Amino acid sequence: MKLKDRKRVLREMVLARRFEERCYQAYIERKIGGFLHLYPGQEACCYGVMEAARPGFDYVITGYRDHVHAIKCGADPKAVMAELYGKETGCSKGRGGSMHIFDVEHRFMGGYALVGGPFPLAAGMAKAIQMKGGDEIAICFLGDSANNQGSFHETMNMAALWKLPVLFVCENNLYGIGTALERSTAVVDQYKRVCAYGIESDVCDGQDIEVVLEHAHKAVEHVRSRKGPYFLELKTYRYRGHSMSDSRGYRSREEEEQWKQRDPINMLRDRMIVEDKYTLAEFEAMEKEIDGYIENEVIKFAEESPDPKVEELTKYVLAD
Amino acid sequence: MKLKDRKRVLREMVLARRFEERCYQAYIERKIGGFLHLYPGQEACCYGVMEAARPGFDYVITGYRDHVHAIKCGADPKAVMAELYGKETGCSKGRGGSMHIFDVEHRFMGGYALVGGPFPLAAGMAKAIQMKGGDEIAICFLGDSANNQGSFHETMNMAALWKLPVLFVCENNLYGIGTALERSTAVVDQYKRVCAYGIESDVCDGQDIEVVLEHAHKAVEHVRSRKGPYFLELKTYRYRGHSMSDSRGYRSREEEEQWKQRDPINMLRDRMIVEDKYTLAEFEAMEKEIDGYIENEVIKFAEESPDPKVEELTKYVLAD
Amino acid sequence: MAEIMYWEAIQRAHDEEMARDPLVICMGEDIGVAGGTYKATKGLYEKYGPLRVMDTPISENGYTGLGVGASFLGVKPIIEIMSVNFAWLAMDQIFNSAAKVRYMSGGQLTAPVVVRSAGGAAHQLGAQHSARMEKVFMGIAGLRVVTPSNPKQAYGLLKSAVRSPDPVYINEHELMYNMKGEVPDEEYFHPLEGSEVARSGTDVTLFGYNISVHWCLKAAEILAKQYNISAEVVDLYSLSPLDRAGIKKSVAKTHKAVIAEEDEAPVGVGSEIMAIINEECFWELDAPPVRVHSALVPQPYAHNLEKATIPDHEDVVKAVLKLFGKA
Amino acid sequence: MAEIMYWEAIQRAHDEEMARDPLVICMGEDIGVAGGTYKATKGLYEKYGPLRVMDTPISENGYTGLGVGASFLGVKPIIEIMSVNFAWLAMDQIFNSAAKVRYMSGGQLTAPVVVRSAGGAAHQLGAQHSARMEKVFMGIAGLRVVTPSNPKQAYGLLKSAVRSPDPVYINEHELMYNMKGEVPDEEYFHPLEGSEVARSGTDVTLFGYNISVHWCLKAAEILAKQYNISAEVVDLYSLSPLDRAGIKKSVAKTHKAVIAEEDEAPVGVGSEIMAIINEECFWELDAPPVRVHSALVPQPYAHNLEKATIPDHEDVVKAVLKLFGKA
Ligand SMILES: Cc1ncc(C[n+]2csc(CCOP(=O)(O)OP(=O)(O)O)c2C)c(N)n1
Ligand SMILES: Cc1ncc(C[n+]2csc(CCOP(=O)(O)OP(=O)(O)O)c2C)c(N)n1
Ligand SMILES: [Mg+2]
Ligand SMILES: [Mg+2]
Repeated sequence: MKLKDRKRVLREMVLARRFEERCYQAYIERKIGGFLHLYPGQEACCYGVMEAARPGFDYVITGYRDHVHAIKCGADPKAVMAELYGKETGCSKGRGGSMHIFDVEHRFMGGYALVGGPFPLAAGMAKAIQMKGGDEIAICFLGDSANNQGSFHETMNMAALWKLPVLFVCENNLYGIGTALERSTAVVDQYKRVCAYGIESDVCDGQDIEVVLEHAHKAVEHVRSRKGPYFLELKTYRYRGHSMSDSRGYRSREEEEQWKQRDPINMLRDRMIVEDKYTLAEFEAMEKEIDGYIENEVIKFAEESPDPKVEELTKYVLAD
Repeated sequence: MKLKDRKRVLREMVLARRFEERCYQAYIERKIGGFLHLYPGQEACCYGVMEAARPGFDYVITGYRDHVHAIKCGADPKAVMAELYGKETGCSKGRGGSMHIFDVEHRFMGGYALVGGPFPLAAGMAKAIQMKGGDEIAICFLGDSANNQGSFHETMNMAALWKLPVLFVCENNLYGIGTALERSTAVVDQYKRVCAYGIESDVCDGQDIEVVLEHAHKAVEHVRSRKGPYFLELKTYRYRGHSMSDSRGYRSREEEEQWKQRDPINMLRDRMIVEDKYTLAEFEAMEKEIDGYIENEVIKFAEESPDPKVEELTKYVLAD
Repeated sequence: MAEIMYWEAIQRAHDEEMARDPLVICMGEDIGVAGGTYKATKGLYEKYGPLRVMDTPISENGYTGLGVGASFLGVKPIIEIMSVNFAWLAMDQIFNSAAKVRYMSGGQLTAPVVVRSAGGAAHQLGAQHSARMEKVFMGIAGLRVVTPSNPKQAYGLLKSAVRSPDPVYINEHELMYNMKGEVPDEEYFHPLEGSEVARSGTDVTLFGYNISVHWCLKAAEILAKQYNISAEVVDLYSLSPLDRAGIKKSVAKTHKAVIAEEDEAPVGVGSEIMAIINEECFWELDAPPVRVHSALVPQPYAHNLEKATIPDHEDVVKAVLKLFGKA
Repeated sequence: MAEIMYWEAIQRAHDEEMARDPLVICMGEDIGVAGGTYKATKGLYEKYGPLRVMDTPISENGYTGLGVGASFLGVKPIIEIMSVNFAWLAMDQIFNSAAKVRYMSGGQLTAPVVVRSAGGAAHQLGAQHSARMEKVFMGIAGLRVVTPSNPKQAYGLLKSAVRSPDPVYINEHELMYNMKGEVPDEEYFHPLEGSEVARSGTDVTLFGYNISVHWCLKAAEILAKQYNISAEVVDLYSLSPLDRAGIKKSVAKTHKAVIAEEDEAPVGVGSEIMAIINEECFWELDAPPVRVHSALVPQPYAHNLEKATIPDHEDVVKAVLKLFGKA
C-alpha cells in the first residue's frame, strides 16, 4: 500500500477499535442494551477486503458483529452510536440496535442476528445485480461457525450454479461463541469446504491488512469480472468475549496473548515506523484525536439525540 | 455372487418390480390414493446395498420411494400393499400411506415425505447405536436432488465430526421430479460433495447389482468397523414418472430406452443365463409364480382387509 | 369475462406482471421446464427464460432467502413453495428476514417478495403433505396474508401482491387449482385488505376463507332451502390483517356466527375470529360463536379417516342447526 | 424445600435424569464446555462427558433431527434451542418428524424428545431475538407444550417431560432464569396436563402462563388492595393440551376473564383461550373476555419502544378496571 493509504487505513482501523472500546464502556454504563458483539482484533478483515472493493458502491451484508462494517461502507459513526443508544437519529432509527445496523444509502444492507441468515440474502442481492447489469458485487462477511448452517450449503450451491457475483468472506476467529471450531466442524479449513460447489476459494492471514488486501484484490477481481462467486477465508481472532456476558473460559489467556502479538493495528503501525518513517508520536496523537472525536462528537450526538416517539411505535411495520 | 444368491436376489428384484407395477395398476383403479413413487429401474441399488448389509438388523430409513426398501428389510408385501390400500392391516395401520411405510420390527424405520428429512434422523439412529454399543449400522437411502437441502450439509458435518456409524446411499437417478440434476446442482458428482466433511465416499454403476454389492461391501465394512460415516453414490434411473401425474416431458424417450438397455433385472438374468446355465423358461416361470403370489395373496389380502375404524381416528396421536 | 381455472388465473397474473416489468421473476422447484406442479407457471419458462423463471434446487430456506435478498434491490420475486408443508423450512427467512427488515432498518429496506404456496389436505396425501399453515403466517408482524377462494381472487390478489411494497404470503389450496370461475378480461387488482360478503343473509354469519368459503356457500343454500335459515357468508380473503370492521358488521346484523376452517382448531383462524367477535361485538351475540374445524390429528392416509378429519358443508350445516336448537 | 433459581431447577432436573438413565443425553449450542447460555446445563459436561452432553454445530434443523432419530432407538435427548427465534429453523423436524411419526407409523415408532427453548423479550434484544413462539407449537397434533412459571414447575415439568413417551416442547423465558423459588428436595414430577390456581379469587379470572402469571399475580394484589376486586389467577402451565375444564371452572365462578400473554395477539394463546371460554361457558360470562398482549410489531430495540410493546401487570390492572367500568 502507498503511505497515503496506509495512513488513512491505519486511522480508520484505530477509529474502529476505539469506537468499539467506547461501546464496551457505554454498555457497562447501561447506555447500550441488548447483545453487543465487538470487533477488536478482526479489523484487518473488514478493512482489507473493503479496500479491495468499493465501499458505498458494492453491496455489503453481515451478521450481528456489524458496526465496523457499516462504518467502513460509509455510515456515520455518530448515527451508528446513536443506534446503539436506541435513538431516533440512529442509522436504523433506534429500531434495530447493535445487531441491526443498516445504512442502505451506503449500500450497507444490514446486520442480521440469525446465524447463517445473510448467506442467501447476499446471493439474492447478487442475483439482482446480475439482472440489473452494472458493475457492483455483493459481499457477505460471516463467521466460521456460521458455515455449519444449512443455509451455507444451499447458498453456495445456488451461487455457483447461477454464477452469482457474490464474495463470501469468512472471518475465521476460531470460535462460535464458546465452542472451538474443531469441536463443531469436521473440516476446519473453511476455504476447503466449498470444494463441494466448485467455488474458487482462498485463505490467508487475517491480521496483516496488506496480506488481506492482496488476496482480496484477487477475490474481488474474480467476482467483479463475473467469473462467479468466490470464498475467502481470513484467519483472525476476536479479543473480547462473544457478546458482553462471556468470561472466555473456553480459551486460554496465553492463546489470547499470542494473537495480540499480531494485532492488526500494531502490525501496520510498526511496519510504517520501519518502512515509512512513521512515528509512535504521530500514532499517539492520532489516537488522541480520535478519542476526542468519539467523545465530543459521536458520544455527544448519541447522548443528546431524542428517543423515538412512542406514538410512532408501529411505523415501519408495513409500508404506509 | 454365488448362484444360490443370484437366484434369490433375482427373485427378490422381480418381486419388487412386479409389486411396483401392480401398485401402478391399483392406483389407476383408484385403490391407492395420495402420491405414489415407484421404484422400477432402481432395484439394484436397494438390493445391492442391503445384500452387503444385514436386513432386519441394520436400521434403514429413506424417503417417499420406500416400498421396496421396506420389503427388503423384511416387511411382508401383503402388509405393504394393505398400507397402500389404506387398510387397518397395513404395516402403518393405514395411517401412513405410500410415503410412510414403517416396519420397526424389521428395523425399517420409515419412509418420510420431506426431502432431506431422513438425513439427520439417520445420523440420530447412528448416534443411538454408538451409545448403546452393538454391531448395527444405520443406512439412509436418499435421492440425488435431496442433497441440496441444508439438512444434508448439517448432517454430513455432524456425522463426520462425531464419527457416527451411518451409511448414506445416494440413488442418483439424474432427476429431482422434473428438474435434471445439472440444472439444480453445481457439482453433479454427488460423491465428490462430501469432500467438505472429510467423509469417505465412492461411486459406481447402480444398475449392475454385483457391482453395487462389491462397492457396498466396502462401504458397509467401513461403517460397521466404526471408521466413521460413508457416502456411496449409485448411478441409476427411474423408469416411471416421479409420481403418478408426470408425463416426463423433461427427458427424452431415447434416454429412457438407453437406460432400459441396462435394466438391473435383465442384466443379472442374462449373466446367469450365460454363466450359470439359467434359462429364460425358469425366469418366466418365476415371474408367473410371483404374479400369482401378488394377485392371489398380496392384492387379495389388501382388498379383503378392513378399513381402519373411524372411532380410532385419534389413536396414535399421543401415547395412551 | 372469461371462465378460467384457478391455476390459469394465477398463471395469467404471473404472465402479465412479468411482461410489464422485467424485474418481476418467479422461482421455485419445478416451476420452469416442468411448468409447475399445479401449472401456475406454465409456459413462462419458454417465454421469459431461465434467468427470470428459476428452477431452484430443493433448498426452501435458501431460495426463499435469495428471493428476499433480490427484493432488497428492487427485484420482485414470486416465490412458489410447492407445498406449504415445506414452508417450515423457509420460515426463518420469511419470519426473521422478510417480515422484519423494514422495521429493524427503520424503514430503509423492504422485502416486497410474494410467497405462494399450496396448502390443505388434498386426496390422501398423508401426514407430511396435508398441513394448513395459514395460522402460522398470520401471527407475524410485517407480513400480509391473503388467501383466494376463487379464480378472480387468485388473479387479482396475486396482481396486487406483486405491486405491494410489503411481503405478501398467498395461501392457495391444492384442491382448488382446477376450480373454474369468472375473471375480468381487463386487468384487475383485488384489495389486499378487507373481506367480501359472498352471500347476503340475516340469521347467522358463516365465516370462511379459501376452500371453506365453498362449504359455507353450499351450507347456506341447504339452510335456506331445507331449514328456512338465512345465512350470510363472509369471505375472509385477507387473513392478515383480518377485517375487524367487516366481521363486526355482519355479526351485528345476524347475531350469530359460525367459523369454518380446514385446519385443526388450536390457535387457529377460528379462534382469532372468535376473539375479534368477542372484542368487537360481544353484546350483539345471541349465542356463542361456533368453530368448525379438523380433528387434532396428523392427517391420516386412509380415505375414511381422512374424510373423518376434514370438515365440509355438512358440518357447517350441523353447526348452524345446533346453534338454532334444531339438532 | 430449598430456594433455588429457575436455571438451577432446570439444571437439577437434567442432572438427576442423566444420573438415572445413561440414555438421557442433552444437546445444543454451547451447552457443554461453555455450560449453556442460561446455565441450564452447567457442570454436566464435566460430569457426563461429550458423548452425552453434546455441543452441537450451529445447525438447528440438523441436530434437532438427529435428536429425533436417536429417540427412535430409545435415547432420550433433551435438546436446547438457545433462543426460540432459532426454532423456526428446526420446525421441520419438530413438526414433520417428531410430532407425526407415531401417528404415521401406526403407533410403531415414537419420538420422545424434549425440546427446550428460551423465548420472550428480554432486554432490548431486538427484532430477531425477542420472539414468542409458543403459539406456533400449540397448534401441532402429536406435540405436548408446557411452560413453567417458576422454579418448581421448571424442575418438575422437565422431569416429567423426560419420562414422557411423547415429544414435549418446553417454553422457558429469558427473563426468568434467575428467578428464585422453592423446589421440593425430594424428586418431584409435575403433571404435563392441567392448570393451577395460583391465587384464588371470586370477581374475575386472570389467565396467565410463564412470565405473564407474575403480571397477573401482581395485578391481583393491586386489585385487591386498591380496588377491592378479588381476582383469581390461573396458571396455564400446559399450553397443549389446554385445560378446558380448569378454564371453565374458574370462569364459571368469576364470570369475567382477562388473558395476559406477552405475544402479539393474532392467533395467539389469548385467542384460543377466548375461544375455549366461548365454547365451554359462554353463558356464564358477565362481559366479554379481554386479551392483554403486545403490539403487532417486530420487537423494537429502543428501550422506550420496547417497553411500549410489552405488557405488564399495569396493563392487566387496567384491563380489569375497564371490565369493571372503573376506567
Ligand atoms: C440461527 C442462530 N443460531 C444460533 C445463534 C446464536 N449465536 C449467535 S452468534 C453464534 C456463534 C457464531 O459464530 P461465528 O459464525 O464463528 O461468528 P463470530 O461470532 O465468531 O464472528 C451463535 C451460536 C444465532 N444467533 N442464530
Ligand atoms: C422439503 C421438500 N421439498 C420439496 C419436496 C417435493 N419433492 C418431492 S420429491 C422431490 C424430488 C427429489 O428428488 P431426488 O432427491 O433426486 O429423489 P428421487 O425422487 O429422484 O428419488 C421434490 C422436489 C418435498 N417432498 N419436500
Ligand atoms: Mg467465529
Ligand atoms: Mg433423483
